[in-house]
Amino acid sequence: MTLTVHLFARARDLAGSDAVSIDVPAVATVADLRLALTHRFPALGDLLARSAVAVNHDFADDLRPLSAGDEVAVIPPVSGG
Amino acid sequence: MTLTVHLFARARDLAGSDAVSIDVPAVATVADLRLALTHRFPALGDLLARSAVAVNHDFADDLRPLSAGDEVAVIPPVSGG
Amino acid sequence: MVRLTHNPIDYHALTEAVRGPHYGAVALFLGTVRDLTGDQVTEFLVYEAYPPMAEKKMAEIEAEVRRRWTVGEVALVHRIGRLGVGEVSVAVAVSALHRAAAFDACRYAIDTLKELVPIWKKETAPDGVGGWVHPTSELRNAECGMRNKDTIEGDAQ
Amino acid sequence: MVRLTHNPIDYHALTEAVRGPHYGAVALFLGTVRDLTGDQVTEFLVYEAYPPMAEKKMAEIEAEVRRRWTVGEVALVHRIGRLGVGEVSVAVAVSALHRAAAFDACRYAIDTLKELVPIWKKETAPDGVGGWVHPTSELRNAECGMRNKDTIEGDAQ
Repeated sequence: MTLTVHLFARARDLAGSDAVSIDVPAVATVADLRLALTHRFPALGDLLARSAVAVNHDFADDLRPLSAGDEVAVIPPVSGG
Repeated sequence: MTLTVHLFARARDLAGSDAVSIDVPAVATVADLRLALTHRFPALGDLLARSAVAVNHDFADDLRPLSAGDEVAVIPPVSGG
Repeated sequence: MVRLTHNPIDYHALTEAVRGPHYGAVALFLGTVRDLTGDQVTEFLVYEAYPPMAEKKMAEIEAEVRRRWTVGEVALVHRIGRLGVGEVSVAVAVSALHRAAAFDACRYAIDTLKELVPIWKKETAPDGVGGWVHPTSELRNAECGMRNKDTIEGDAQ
Repeated sequence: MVRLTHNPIDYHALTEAVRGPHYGAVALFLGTVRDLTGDQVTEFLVYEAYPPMAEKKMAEIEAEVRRRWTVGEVALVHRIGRLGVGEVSVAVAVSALHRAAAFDACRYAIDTLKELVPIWKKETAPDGVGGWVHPTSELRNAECGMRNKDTIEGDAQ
């Protein structure tokens, strides 16, 4: 399935886009998504490893299954306040 | 010597005055002043026991010597804020 | 900056006065007149101070804050006189580089003010009954969560 | 009440909104743009958010504050977009019966916001150099006193 992944801050700058389409297997987890992102955007590597992934506006661990239609985002370490 | 003692809040209400003249020996401490106040205003008793005495705008313990010209005050438990 | 005032406290101006380009954090505390203390209704309060000593002790609190924390500006203002429900009785504003110092200094200042500064409040209920609040030290030490058990002594008028 | 806004934060209105006759204490925290981070000069900051998630996390913080403490009103507002030195980036206002709850809740809210809410800042120096701030977790956990060692990654333009 194809997921749209939202990117922010330096992750967006490194990927060159604020939203990218990523193909993952029909049965996939956040770990699969991270792998696919790493292959597609090698420059994201270090920052991606330090970033969280959010699914439908909640933080999601690597085991979290993904479904078509999920809103997925890469959340680099935050610096609000 | 004669000292003017300032009284506040319920201590003033009990003494009926916001400043009273109190005679203490020429060599006297805060303890002597407390004793003289107790004799002069028996109604102050309980509250005086719970009150601090200030000399020249600082809290003073019972051993503190008093001098003519000191500004003395009875400070009941405070409730500002 | 420390001050006693008979006028309403303009905490907005006070907060603006402590803000500054070097400081990334501001903490403000306001004490306001509550309508209820436990089940006791308050119609208004009267705050009285021993002014020269109160201002001296407030200045000592500011000095101690500056000794303990790296802060920018510090403002402690207490109102005296008659205050209606909802009015601001005390404001403490502190700016600092970072939030930990701003919070800690602000809290120390109001905690110490409530413990040491010679200011007293008299509560008056709608039926005219009331009295000076002179907390016992046990209650005073038990912190603000226990303030509604403060001793109210005597009946006014 | 939680909100992201592109407009200057009117913290005075926010504080008035949390005040009320039942609450004897109000704590307000303001985060403001500093001109210096260590020896690095800041000319302006840009804050970016992932808005739906940021507002959801802010609402969760308010809910957790209400679960942990007995508070009156809670307001968390974060500004996004470009902010000059001295401007308010975030405001947290909490009213409560007593000061301990107001302080503790206010501090929990800003601490948690800085840890969990998807908002990022980009620093820009007068020479145009700058970058997104993405703290390492060690530094993030070391609290705000260490914020000036945050990692600034990359150069913008």
